[in-house]
Amino acid sequence: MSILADESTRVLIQGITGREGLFHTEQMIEYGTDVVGGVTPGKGGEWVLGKPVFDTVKAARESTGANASVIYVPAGFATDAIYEAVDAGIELIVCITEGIPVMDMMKVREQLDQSTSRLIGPNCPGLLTPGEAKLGIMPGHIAMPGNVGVVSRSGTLTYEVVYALTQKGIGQTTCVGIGGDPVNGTNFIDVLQMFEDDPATEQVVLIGEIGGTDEEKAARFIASSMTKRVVAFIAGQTAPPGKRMGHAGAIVEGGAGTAEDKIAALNAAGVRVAEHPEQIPDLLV
Amino acid sequence: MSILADESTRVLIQGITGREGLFHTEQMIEYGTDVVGGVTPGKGGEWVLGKPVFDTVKAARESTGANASVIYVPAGFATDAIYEAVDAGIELIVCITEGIPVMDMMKVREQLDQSTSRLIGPNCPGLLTPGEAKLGIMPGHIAMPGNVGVVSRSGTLTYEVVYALTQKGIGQTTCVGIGGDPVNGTNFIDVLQMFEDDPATEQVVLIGEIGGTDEEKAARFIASSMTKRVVAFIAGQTAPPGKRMGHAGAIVEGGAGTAEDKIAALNAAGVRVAEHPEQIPDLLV
Amino acid sequence: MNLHEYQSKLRFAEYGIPIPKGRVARDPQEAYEIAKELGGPVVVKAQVLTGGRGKAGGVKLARTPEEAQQRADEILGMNIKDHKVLKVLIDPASEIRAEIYLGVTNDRAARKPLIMASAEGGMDIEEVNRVSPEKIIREHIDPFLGLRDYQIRNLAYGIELPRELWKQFMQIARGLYRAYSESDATLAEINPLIIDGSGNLLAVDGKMSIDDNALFRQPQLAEMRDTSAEPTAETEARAAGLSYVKLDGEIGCMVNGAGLAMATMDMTKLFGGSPANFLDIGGGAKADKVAAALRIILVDPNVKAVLFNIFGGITRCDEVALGIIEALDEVKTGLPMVVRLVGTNEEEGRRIIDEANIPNMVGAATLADAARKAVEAARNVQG
Amino acid sequence: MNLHEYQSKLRFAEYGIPIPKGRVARDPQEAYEIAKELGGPVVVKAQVLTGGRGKAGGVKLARTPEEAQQRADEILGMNIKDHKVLKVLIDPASEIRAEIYLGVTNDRAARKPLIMASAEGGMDIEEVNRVSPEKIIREHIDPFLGLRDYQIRNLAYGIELPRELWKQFMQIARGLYRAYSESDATLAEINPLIIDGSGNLLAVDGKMSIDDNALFRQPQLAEMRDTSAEPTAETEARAAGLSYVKLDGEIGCMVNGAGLAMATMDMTKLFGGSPANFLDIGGGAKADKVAAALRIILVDPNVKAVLFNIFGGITRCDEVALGIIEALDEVKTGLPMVVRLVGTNEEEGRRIIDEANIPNMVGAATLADAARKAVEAARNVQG
Repeated sequence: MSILADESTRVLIQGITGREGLFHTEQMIEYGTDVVGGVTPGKGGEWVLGKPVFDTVKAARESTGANASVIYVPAGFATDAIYEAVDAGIELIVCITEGIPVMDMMKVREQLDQSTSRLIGPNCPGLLTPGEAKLGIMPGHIAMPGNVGVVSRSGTLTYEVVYALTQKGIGQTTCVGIGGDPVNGTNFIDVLQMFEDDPATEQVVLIGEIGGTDEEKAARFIASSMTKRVVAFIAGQTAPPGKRMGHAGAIVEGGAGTAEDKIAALNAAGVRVAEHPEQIPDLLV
Repeated sequence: MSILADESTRVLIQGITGREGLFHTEQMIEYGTDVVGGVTPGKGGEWVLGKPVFDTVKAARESTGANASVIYVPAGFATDAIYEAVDAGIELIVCITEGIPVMDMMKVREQLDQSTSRLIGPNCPGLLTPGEAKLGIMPGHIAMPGNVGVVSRSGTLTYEVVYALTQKGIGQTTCVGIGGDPVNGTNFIDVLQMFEDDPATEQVVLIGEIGGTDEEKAARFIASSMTKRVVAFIAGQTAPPGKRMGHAGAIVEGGAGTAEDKIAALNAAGVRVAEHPEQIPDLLV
Repeated sequence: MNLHEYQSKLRFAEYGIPIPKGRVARDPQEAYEIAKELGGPVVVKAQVLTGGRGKAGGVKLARTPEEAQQRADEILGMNIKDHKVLKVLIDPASEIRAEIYLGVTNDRAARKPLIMASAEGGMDIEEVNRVSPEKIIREHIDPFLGLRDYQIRNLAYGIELPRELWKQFMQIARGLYRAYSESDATLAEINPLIIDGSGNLLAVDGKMSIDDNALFRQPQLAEMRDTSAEPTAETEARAAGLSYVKLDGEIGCMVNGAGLAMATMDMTKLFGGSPANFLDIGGGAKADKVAAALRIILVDPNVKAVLFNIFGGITRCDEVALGIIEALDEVKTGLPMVVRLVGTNEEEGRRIIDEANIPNMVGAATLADAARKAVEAARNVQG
Repeated sequence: MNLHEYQSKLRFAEYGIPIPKGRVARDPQEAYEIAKELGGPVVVKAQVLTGGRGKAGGVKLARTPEEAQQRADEILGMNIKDHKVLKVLIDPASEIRAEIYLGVTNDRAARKPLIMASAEGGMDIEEVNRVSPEKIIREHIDPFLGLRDYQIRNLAYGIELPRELWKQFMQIARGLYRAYSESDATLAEINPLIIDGSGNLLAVDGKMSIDDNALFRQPQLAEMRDTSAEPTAETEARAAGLSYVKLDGEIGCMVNGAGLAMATMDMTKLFGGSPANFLDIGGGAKADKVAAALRIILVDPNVKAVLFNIFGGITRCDEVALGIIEALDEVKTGLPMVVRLVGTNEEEGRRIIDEANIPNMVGAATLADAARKAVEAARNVQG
């Protein structure tokens, strides 16, 4: 069992003929993901890596029955790609692209909330259900099937943690990178709820970092609504204070956002917080 | 019983100090409507017709517990007034103002659909629950309490019909003018459903006119979902064909929109259609 | 408010849509000069605010400047569906390899703008819609997001547009939607959008309708209104804030509210008469507005009787009554008049009419009564 | 990207917000001339991209041009929180009857822009928020609808703004939101917005931060970036597409990904060392980017050891390895280096490093191992 995606997920690649899209599609296929096709406007009818390319997501979905898509298109086109996937009724959209302006994402989010699609990202490594499917850019070989769910705001730090788990023989149900942008499609709480509901997930690892208040909110959620053990790590204890100008940010977020605050909130919720990523396996039972 | 509003409805007037607002507020109060206050930016703290004036709907709602509002502000400010009422959580908003651009109303409608507010209008006479409350500009004395629900796209034609009913001793539960603009807050079907659900309403009068396809849709709804008798009148049998340019309108609406089409659709749904407004009472049992 | 073809196309051009390099002529000589300047064959196109001009002979090909002059002479002054042709557009004639339809309008049922495209554009597009609606590709537009590029690609894909034209098509569709939304249009249509002899897209015909409610914030467009070809009465009515349409009957109608006005017209027909006009004085009409309305009605020589049907809501019967009296002071008429006043301040209104004691004016209690009296009175005048 | 006070205020002025008629001086003489031109007392304000300049003595009143010159001389060249003052703004001094706070920012929790106002503006606004948060009136803005007039009235009402200032306040708030949204800002703040001696509103201080992700479509704002007061390394890093912040420690860190970079820094601390910098080479970094990053790290004289921690996803370990080798060809160094490469193409990456056979470079398998080795190596260099 797993959350979000498994071996039956039929995956479309938006931007399949681009450099990154092509490279990672190959890796996804190699991993065993059921990639059913790709979309690159103007290249419909071509074939890439043995998969059909379509001009539009709508046409691709009609032909392939895709129910998930991974977006590798450049920032300037990424919001359009998200809207296109939503409009075509794709259930799970994973947006790898980084560099989308925050105002654009606020608008995307408003639209998403009225749709039946779920967006992971943007600016995220995607997700990985070990042994079943890889939607995004996480290196597949660092993970192994098991019963720990992983959710993270970071990219490469997620790999570090997953790798550390695997090294110690602790497998994962699903590893989810939700992305580090201020506004994204799916947050900690959404994923924690999915892990709570997933019978195969027995424990959860949460990887946060300084900034924002998502970890604090996650801590409150864990205290109120989770029965499963959660172990966490927060990056940024030695980071210099941000060069924030003006008062608005401080007013909105209060004093929160430091590693100390987040760790305190998590501890208060009964979450054990690791001192460094490689210590996480030791805190799991 | 009635739909939408009754003697317990606490009504706010947006634009209470304007010429039209003042005139009709006085009539509403005279009719017995529970007008609890008004809003005119910059005139908060004043009193008009014995009612307090507020600067904002939010402040007015907090002070008065209003759950409905009637908007009499000019077209250039009307959408802002609607958004303000929605934001303040007003449950029933009646917008009398005419002349709101259709693009603005399309946006209002998108927002409304995500809120818990109901909008009647714009460009409508409002609604009247005889003997209980009058939200808008319908002349009160032409109506009397009874068991017929009236819903209409027209303004003055509604009065004509209600007057004809009253003359024949046929009273009304509630008379609702939904307004004649291409995009409005509440349509025939919404109101028909309310009448169907209202135990006090025994029969319904529907007053339509040429243009659009709302009457055709209402006919389908009546056939599929209504148990109560509906009698209708459609204005515009002698109207000249519109000066529509281009083909887009014809493509979107097909051949529909004429009085003949609408009457045929209603007849097919078992609705008796009057030849003229004053004939309507004869068709009711 | 409708724009002429040439106005619509100039607007489109501002948004980067390619249009033919034509110009408008007001007389045959001007047509000759434009054709000469353009060189090669031209199309002479009547500029009228109505459809069906092609079938009425309002669009003609001319191979030489002389021929253009002659065609312009034939077309100028034509009467197409009651619209007099006062201007012709002289456009260079294009070789047409394919005719595409592309239009944006507001879909009131969906409460969203809708963009539509078809590979089978041209005059028979409505027939295409009837016979094979699947050949018209439709995309609803979120009014907040606007037209997105992927939607344009859905259209291009759906109409099987040759790949090499996608880029041009993207630019044209984006431009068309911007022209539509920034003009507060209710329609912006290119039909046909042709693939021309050089294999490029070209908007050879264009139509725009502007939302009258939005003209207050579109002053540049409001100024484009062409009243020269419109009946004087309609222009006057608009200036007075009235909604007026001339018809062929003999009963002049003055009513408040469009629905009631139509019902009143229907009623005259039901009693064997025929309405001379649609006239809605709107809500809250004051005396001066009523006076203007009466003046406009009485100008029509067909009118044999006048029917006032006022049901007061925002409009107050006393003000309407004062308006009628005032107007009759200025515009003397011996025609029979039937007045029905009901609703807000009706007693006061009736009192004003009664006290004025106008010999050729009678009151009526119901709409049926009023219509019957008006039809009878008109019949007596005619007889 | 943060804008200076004077840049923010000029931007605000473009949106109809009243600002003082001051100008920027780069030397005391210029300050003298501006003050003379303005006449009357002036404020000399350090233009630095950091907060707390007031408490640091970067804002001073001057009654005469001579005094302005002297104050400018004192402030120019000051070091405020590591920012050197290279410009001062000379603004006419205003009589202050009241200080209002007005700011727009994006509230990431609500995923919407948020506008806030308070009657108790000025330097202590954060304290106001802590002690009496109800004194800050907040309105969330729908990103599609934008700031609506009624919301501005809610603010004006909430802060009990005198009625006669509502109209000015409406214009200023509308302008501020437009400046915010049309600039792709993440912050647009007026603090204080004063009621001046003549009873009018005036924006005497202003701050804007621009979303770095949106600079590609804000070329005019991107050009406003002031790199003159910023460490050269940071400017260079940005030009190379790297994210770099100088710190005080001795372990130079090169990492892919911000989270991993912070975790790596935390790790050096945990093993008794201290990071010399934050450096994220981003996703998919190529050899030239890695080389630039290495060059930037080695320029810092405090660096005693370099720690490479690369976990390949989009970034490929082989390309990073090539980058390291290339950079070491250009920038010779005898400093100890610890390299850890894991993830995409890690074997190939390790092979490239091994084959290059660099004497002062060691590999590491885990992050803990890498950090421990780097801290030890740095300690040996220092010893």
